[in-house]
Amino acid sequence: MDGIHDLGGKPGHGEVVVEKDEPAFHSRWEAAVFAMEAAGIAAGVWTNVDRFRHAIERIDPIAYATHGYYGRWLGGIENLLVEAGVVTRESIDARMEKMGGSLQDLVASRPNLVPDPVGDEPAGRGSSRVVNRKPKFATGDLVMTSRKAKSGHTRLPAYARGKTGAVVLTHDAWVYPDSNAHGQGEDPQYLYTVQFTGSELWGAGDENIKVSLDLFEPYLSAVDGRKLS
Amino acid sequence: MDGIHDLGGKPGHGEVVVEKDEPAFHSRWEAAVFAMEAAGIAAGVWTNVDRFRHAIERIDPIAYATHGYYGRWLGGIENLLVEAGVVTRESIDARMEKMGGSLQDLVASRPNLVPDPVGDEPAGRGSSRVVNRKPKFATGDLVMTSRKAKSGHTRLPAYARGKTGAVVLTHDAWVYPDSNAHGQGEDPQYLYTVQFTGSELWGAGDENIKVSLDLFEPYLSAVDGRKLS
Amino acid sequence: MTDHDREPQAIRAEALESLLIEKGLLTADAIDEVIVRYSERVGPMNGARVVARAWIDPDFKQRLLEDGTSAINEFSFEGGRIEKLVVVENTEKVHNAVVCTLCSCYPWAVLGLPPRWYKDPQYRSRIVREPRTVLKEMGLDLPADLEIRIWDSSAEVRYMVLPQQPEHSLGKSEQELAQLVTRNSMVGVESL
Amino acid sequence: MTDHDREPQAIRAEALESLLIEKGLLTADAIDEVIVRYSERVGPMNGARVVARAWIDPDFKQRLLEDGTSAINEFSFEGGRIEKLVVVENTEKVHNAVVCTLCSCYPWAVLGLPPRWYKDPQYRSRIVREPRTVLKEMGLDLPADLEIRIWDSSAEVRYMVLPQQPEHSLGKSEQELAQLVTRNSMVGVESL
Repeated sequence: MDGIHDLGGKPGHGEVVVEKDEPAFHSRWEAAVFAMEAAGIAAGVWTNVDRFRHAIERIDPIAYATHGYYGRWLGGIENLLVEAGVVTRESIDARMEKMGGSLQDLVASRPNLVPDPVGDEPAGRGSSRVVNRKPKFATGDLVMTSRKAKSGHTRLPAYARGKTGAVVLTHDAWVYPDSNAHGQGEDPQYLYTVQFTGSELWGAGDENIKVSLDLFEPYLSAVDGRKLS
Repeated sequence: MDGIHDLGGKPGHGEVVVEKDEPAFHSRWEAAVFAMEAAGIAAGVWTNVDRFRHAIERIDPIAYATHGYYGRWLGGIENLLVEAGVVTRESIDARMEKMGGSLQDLVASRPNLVPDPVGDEPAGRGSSRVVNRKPKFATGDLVMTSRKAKSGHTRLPAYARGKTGAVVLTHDAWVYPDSNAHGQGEDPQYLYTVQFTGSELWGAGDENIKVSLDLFEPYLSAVDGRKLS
Repeated sequence: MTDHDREPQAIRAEALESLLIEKGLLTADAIDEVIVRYSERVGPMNGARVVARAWIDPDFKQRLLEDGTSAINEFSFEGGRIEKLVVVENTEKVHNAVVCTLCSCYPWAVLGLPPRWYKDPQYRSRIVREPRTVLKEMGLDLPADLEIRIWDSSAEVRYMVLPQQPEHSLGKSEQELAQLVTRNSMVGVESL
Repeated sequence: MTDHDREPQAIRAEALESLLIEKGLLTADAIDEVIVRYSERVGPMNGARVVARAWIDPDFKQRLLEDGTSAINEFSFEGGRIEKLVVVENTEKVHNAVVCTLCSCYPWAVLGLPPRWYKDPQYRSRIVREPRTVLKEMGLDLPADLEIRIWDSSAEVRYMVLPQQPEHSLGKSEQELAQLVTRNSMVGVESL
């Protein structure tokens, strides 16, 4: 999804701000949001991390940019809880007003009116799965990434679309986020770490920069069967 | 530039909020910012609208999303005034604090340390220019837009990159924003209104939607010399 | 006009204003003039006059659709100069709407300053992707077989929509008709 | 821990917390447990122990670089499970740094919760495009001929940097060495 979360290479964000002696949580509510995520998983409200990540991507873009990390989580959790029918938007609004909050404040969540199907239970622990086919690529292969923008969840960032790189690490088949996030099944796919030169990604510039990403097989196509020189 | 200003088709922005009986300006400061733009042009601080638009695109992305239209203008104007050496960032900061403002507030401007060259005076009024060559395309021609993301100012939005459309209107040669915004000359280019189907831009969907954009000749390449059927 | 004292951009704008006034680059009069011009003299009433004349004068309408820039010179409008105006006509088969996804280009000389929603991310992001839904949310529910054409103002060409004349208004005078024409109908988010 | 009472997200979080507690989906104890776990038990000290051992034990270092996931099982760390850990080694010729541009993936089990800057737009947007400049701004000025490798954690693989051992620390004990290793050096934005 070409959302505001897809930040790689986006201009204008200024200098990194480092906080001295940063605590694990800045306020109790941040820890509460952290605990809600685990509680939602434990209660079976959301069944996988891909669905959770996509729920965060779907919050209001201005809230994404301004509410901080746990504010973004809160928006994602609210999306999932409302879509699952565990709480209603109205009940949160009412409770918030009772506690002195103002509904003029930007609310991050944007629950879908027609939520994605819940999907099956995970077929195993973690993301790695055994599949009955061989990987298409091997270490050293040159590959080209897909040019296509997807409207749903994906782990191919915009900055790495339509680019040529080399496979530097191979992995097992893993649950495919593009399917799993939408309750359309795990559809496991082989995963590769693909390395790109900075100039391939950003045009001429510093030749001494490499960027690698972990990319699923469906994102990749072979480049004339060539190997990395 | 793949900045936050390039909003076409970006997800998650929610319903349009219409204000009833909206005044021309909501506060005096909005009109003051409006007047500053004209004053800057009159004083020769910025010489063209392309430079001004790019100055707005270069402000802090979070400010872009949250400071409103005149807040964005203010950031762009501050970029240009500081880059031209008319005022310093420090003098604005000092004045703002004296007037009760807090420097904790997000400041929108992001002046370039090495500003673009000022460029020549405009070669004429407005944007239209006479050039000594013929246009490459005519009404009815099918054209494909460039796939390339530019790092500077451009008027080809991301959603219309790498798409095929038909020329529906032709125009004179106009000052080329991609060059003019950076003080690299007017480099006039023929302009075309190109119409795309919704499904070409967004994938299968409503077949009864057409979107057209005004695109400069360098953004376009011929599609096998084919004409619109 | 209320003062939003808490907007940090307000204070920064005032700080910059006072510096520019000291430098002789800006005057308080210039600011007042902007307010008066766009509150009173330049606004959608200019576009409404154009539309009303097109409704009653078929020759003018033809000139307007063929070359909007020249046609509006038959009026003497003040305000932002329009390099090229293209007027697009709503019909039984086609509905038009205008946007500028990259910034907020708008035909100031005929419609005045754009409303806030035209400049906000919601309209700019969505009208090119899901125009039927956005128009419906804004109160304009168009039949599925009506073609929607969105004009994204990405260079100096400016677009104005010529709305369909409502049947109940047939026979009215040009001046009366102009009263009926709303700004939103000339942007294409309303029918009359 | 201060309470940022004015953050609207704080009040909304508290509203949702109270609703979930009423529904039996959340307990105040679970929240306290999260605070204690990540403030006291899970943090960058885990990663520092891994680095210190790699510095003094060449066989462990080899196992770590070949299969980080198995190698850290030789410790018994609590906290977020790591599906696959890849440890990348800084050398005289290569400097590594880690990011997650799409969200904020981070190796919790070895480094604890990520710092705010790792999750903010500044680092996520810029480190893949202009790493040398960003690292310099953060205090790490690398020679132009040193290759920089950025690892964008876009699936469940997690990355940790094995920093170079500082010369002055040769001969120290594993425990002493672990004290020297900072979180930032294991993300790759600091040298030791």
